[in-house]
Amino acid sequence: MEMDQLRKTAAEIVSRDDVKYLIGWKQGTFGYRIAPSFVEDASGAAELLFSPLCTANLATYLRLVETLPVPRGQEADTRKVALMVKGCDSRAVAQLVVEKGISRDQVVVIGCPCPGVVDVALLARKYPETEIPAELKWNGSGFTLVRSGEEIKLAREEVLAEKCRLCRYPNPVISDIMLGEQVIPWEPSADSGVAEVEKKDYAGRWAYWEDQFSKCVRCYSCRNVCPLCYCQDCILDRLNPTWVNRAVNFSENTAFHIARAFHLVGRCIECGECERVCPANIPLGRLNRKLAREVRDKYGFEPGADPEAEPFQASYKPDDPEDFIL
Amino acid sequence: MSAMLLNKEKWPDFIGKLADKKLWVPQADGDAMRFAPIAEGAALPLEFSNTRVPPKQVVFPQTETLYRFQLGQEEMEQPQLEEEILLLGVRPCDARAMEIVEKLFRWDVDDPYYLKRRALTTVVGLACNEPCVNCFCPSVGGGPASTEGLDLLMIDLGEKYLLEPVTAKGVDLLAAVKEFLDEAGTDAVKQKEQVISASMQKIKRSVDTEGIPKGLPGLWEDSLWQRVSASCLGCGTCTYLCPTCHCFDIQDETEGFEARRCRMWDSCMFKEYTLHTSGHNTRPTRRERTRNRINHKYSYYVDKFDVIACVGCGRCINLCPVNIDIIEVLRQVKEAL
Amino acid sequence: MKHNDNPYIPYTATVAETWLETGGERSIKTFKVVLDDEELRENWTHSPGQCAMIGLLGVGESMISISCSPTEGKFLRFSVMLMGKVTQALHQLETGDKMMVRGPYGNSFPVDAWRGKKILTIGGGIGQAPLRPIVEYVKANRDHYAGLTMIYGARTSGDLCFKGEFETMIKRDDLSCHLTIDVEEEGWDHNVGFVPSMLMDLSPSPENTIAITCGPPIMIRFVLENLKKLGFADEQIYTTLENRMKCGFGKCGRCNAGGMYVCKDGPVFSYAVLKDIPEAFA
Amino acid sequence: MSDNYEPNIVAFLCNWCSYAGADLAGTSRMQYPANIQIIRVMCSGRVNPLFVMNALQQGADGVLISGCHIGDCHYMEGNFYARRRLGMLKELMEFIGVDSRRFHMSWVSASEGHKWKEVVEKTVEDAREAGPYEGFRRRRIDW
Repeated sequence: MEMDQLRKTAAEIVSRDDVKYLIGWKQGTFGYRIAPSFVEDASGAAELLFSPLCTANLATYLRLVETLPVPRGQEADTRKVALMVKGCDSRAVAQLVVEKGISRDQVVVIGCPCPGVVDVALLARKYPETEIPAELKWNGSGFTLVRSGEEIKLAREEVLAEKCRLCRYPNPVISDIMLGEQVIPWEPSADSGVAEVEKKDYAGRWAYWEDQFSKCVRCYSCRNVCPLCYCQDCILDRLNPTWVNRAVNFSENTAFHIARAFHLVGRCIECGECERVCPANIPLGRLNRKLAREVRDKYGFEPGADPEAEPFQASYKPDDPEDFIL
Repeated sequence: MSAMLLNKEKWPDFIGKLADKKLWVPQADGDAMRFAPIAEGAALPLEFSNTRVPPKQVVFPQTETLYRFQLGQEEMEQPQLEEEILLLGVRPCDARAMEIVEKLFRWDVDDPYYLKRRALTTVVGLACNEPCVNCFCPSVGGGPASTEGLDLLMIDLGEKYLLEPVTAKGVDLLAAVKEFLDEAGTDAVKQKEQVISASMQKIKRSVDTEGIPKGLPGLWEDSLWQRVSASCLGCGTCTYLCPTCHCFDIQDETEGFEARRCRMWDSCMFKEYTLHTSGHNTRPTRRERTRNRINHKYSYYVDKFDVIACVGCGRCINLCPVNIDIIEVLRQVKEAL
Repeated sequence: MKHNDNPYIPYTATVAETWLETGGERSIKTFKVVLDDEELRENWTHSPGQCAMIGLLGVGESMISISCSPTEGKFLRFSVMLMGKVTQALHQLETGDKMMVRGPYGNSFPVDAWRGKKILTIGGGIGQAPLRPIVEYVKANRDHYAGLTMIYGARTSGDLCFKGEFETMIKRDDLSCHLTIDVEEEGWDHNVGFVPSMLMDLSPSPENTIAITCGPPIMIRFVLENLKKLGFADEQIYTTLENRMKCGFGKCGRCNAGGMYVCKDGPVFSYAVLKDIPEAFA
Repeated sequence: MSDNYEPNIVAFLCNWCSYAGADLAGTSRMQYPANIQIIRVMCSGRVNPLFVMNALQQGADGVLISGCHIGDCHYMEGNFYARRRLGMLKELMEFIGVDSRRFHMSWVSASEGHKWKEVVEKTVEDAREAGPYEGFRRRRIDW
C-alpha cells in the first residue's frame, strides 16, 4: 500500500463534516514502537502510516473513549469516528456491531489488507531497539528493516506475530473504504499453542496456568486493550458485591483470568492484543484461542465474521451440544 | 572498610556466607526478569538491563496484610516482620526510588510497615554497564553508579566485582565475607571509572527538567494533556511497574470468619481511583488522570519533598502498550512552558 | 494526641446513642460514640473541622467528619449518609454496638485566629455536619466571638439534619439562624428558596466576618459567587473538601487535589488557597 | 486422601423444576448423600458462571447446576442460555486444569425425584473421586 494514498484518503475523510476524528497509526518515539494517532484535521493525516509494525488493534478506542456529560444547552457531538483496521481489527468492529456496543453507521471503517505484522518483542530481541525510530516494510516475501541507514532483510517466519501465523482473515471483513490490494490468505499454522496445553493432564494444565497466573500484576491492560471488553462498569471493579478481591494473589488472579476469559467467549476475535500488552508475558492468547476454537467447532459461531449475527452468549440454538448434561 | 574486590568464581561462597538472610535476586522468567527469593548458590545473572517489576515489591509488597482478625471480634493481630532480607542486584535507579518514596512514608506520620521492611532490608546495588534504550537517570539526578538508597554498590569489572560499601550495613556485610575479598587497588578504581563513563555514553535519551516543577501547574488546561492521553488505555502498567509509585488501596477481605485488612497497590490511572460513592469523579477522564500522574511526579512531589518522583528507569516507556513516552510528554511540557 | 505505634490500627468505640436525622434512600444517621479505652477517651482531643476514619472490621472504613465540638464532652459524633458498602453497614448499628475509629485527621478551623470576629456558616444537606462543630464551638465560647449567623438549607424539610437543635437555636437571641427548603411545603414556617439566594436576601456584611460553607458542589459554587458579590475577601471564606481516602495521614495518595493532600493539608481550606487548586472543584 | 473425606457440593437449582424435584425426593423419603448445599435460583439461566467460580474459590469441592428440561423452562428459554454458557464454562475450567468431575449440570423436572437422587449420587461420587479441592481456593488467610 502506498503511504501517499493512505494519507490522501485519510485527509479527505477527516475533512468531511460528519467525521469527528480518524484513528490510525503513526510512528512512535523510539525503536519499533507505533503509537495510535487521533487525527482531527487534514494536516494531521501526514503522520499516518501502515507498516508491519502496526500491531495495535485500534477498534478498542471505539468504546474506550470517555466523554463528559454534555452540559445543559449544548448538543452532543454525534459525528462519526473513522478507524483504520487490519483484517483482525475489522472483526472487532463487526463483533462490536453484533454486541450493539457501537452502531455501524457511527464508524467509517478504512480497511487495510494486511500481509501480516511482526511480533515487536521478538524483533527487538533479534535486532535490539535503539532510541531512533526504525522503519519496517513488507517486501513481498518477508520484511525489510530500515534503521540507521542500513537495510536488513528478514524472513517472514522469523519475526511474524503468532496471531498472524494463525490468521484466517487478512482482509478486512467490513469496510467503507478499502486501501490497497486484497492479500491472498495463507494457510494458517496448525500450532496455536493450545494443543501443547491440552495434551497435559489436569494436574499438568493446572500447574501450567498456576505458574502463569501467579505472575499477573493485575494492571488490567489485557482487559483495557481488548476491543470486546467494552463494559462501562466492569465486575472486576465492583466492590459491592466484590466478585474478585483486590488482593493480588494466585487465587484472586485465577478468578480474574477465569472471569476475563469467560466474558470473551464468543467475543474474542483473536487479535492477540491481550498477549502483546501483558507486562508479565502471560500467554492469554492460548486461553482465548482455545475457547474461540470450541465456539467455532461446537457451536458453529465465528465472532466478528458476520455483523448481522446474534451475540453468542445472548442467543442459543435448539440443538446446542448437551452431551455434558446428566 | 574501603572498596573490595570479589572474584566472580567466589560468588557461590559469597552467597553461601550470607544465607542467614532471605536472598532476593533478579531471575529470568521467560524473556523477562523478576526479583524472587533464591535457593542457595544461584548465580547473579548479569545479562539484563532491569527487572520488569521493580524491587519496590520487596519493601512495599503488592498486597500486604495490615492486621488480621476474626469477624465479630475486636482483637487485631499484626504481622511480625522479623526476617532480614538481602536484596541483591538492585539497579541504582530502583534503590534511589526507595529513598525517594521513604520521604513520603516518613512524612509527619511514620508508616510502620514500609519503614520496618526497609530497615530489615540490606540493598546491594549493581551498577549499570548496559543501560536500556529508554534509561534517562542522569536527567533526574541519578546515574548508572548512583549510591543513593544502597547499602553496598557492586560494579562489574569483567572477572571481578568491585564492592563499595555505602552505609554501615554495607560495611558489616563486607566484614562478614572478608575471607573471599581482596583489597581493591587503584587499578580497580580506574577501571570502574572507565566502565561507568562508558555506561554514561550509552544513555542516549534525556529530559531537561529545568522549570518543569514550577511550570507544570500553569499548564493545567493546556491542550497537550488531551494530546498525550488520547491513546491511553487506562491500564496500570506505568504505575504498577514504576519504582516510585506508592499509592495504595485498603480493603477488608474475609473468608469464613477469618478476615484481614490489607493494602494493595493502586493506580491513579484507574477510573475507580477517585470515584466517589456518589458516582461523582474528580478525575472523570484519562486526560485528568494522565495530567495528575505527570504532575504528581514532576511537580507535587517536588513541592512537598524537594525531589522529582521519577528516577528515569524507563519502565513506563518500555512497557506502555500504546507508546505514551514520558520523555516525549515532558518535551511537550517544556515546549508549552 | 499520641497515636498507637501503628497508625493503621483503629480504636474500638461503642455507640452510646444513635438516631436517624433524615429518612429515604439516602438517609442520614447520627452516631454518638464513646471510645472504649478510658485513657484514650480522656486524652482524646480534636478541633472543629477534623475528620476521623470510622468503620467496621471486615467491611471497611470511611472518612467522616467529626460533627461535634470538643467542648461538648468526652464523646464523638458522626453523621453518616447511606451511600455505599461501609455506610450501609454503619447504618445497621444500634446503641451498644461497636465501631472502629481512628483519627482525628486533617487540619481544623483556625478558631483562635477568628476570635473577635463574626462567624457565618452556610450549609446545605449533609454539608451541615462539618459545620456543626464550629457552631457548637462558637456557642460554647460565645463571648469570644462577635456574632454567629447560620444559614442552612435542604431539598425538603425531611432532608434537614439536626432539626431539633435548630429549633432551639432559632429561639435564642444571641445568634441568628435561618432555615430554608427548596420548595414550598405545608406546615413549613421558615424560608423557601435555595441557599445561595437566601444568602443574598440576608446580605450579611463582610465586615469582621468569616464565612464557612459546605454542601453539594453546585451549592458551594453559587455561594462562593454570591459571597464575592457581597464583598467578602478570599481570606474570609472557608470551606471543607472531601475526596476518596484510604489511610487518612498522607500515605495512600488518593485524596490529592492538585498538590494538596486533603487528609493533611485539608479538609479545611480558605478560598484564598483553594482558588489556586485546580482540582478542588472538579 | 483420607477415607472419611466428604466432598462439599454447592448446587444451584432452578425454582420451578429441579428444586421441586429435590423437594419431591425429600418428601418421598429417598435417601441420597447429604453433601449437597442447595442454593435456589429462579432459573438455571440466572446462574452466572462467576457463581461457579466463587463457589470453587470459597471451599466447594464440586458444583452442580440443575434446571428444567429443554423446552420446559418456566421462562421459555432460560435453560437454553444456561446450556450454552455453562457448556463453555466447563470447557474453560477443563482447559485450565479443573477436573471435569467437579462440575456437573443436569435437567431434573419437578416429578423426577428419582433422577435427582441419581444426579446427586453421581455428583458426590465424582467429587469424592476427584478428591478435596485446593486449586485456587482463598486459602486460609496468611500474611
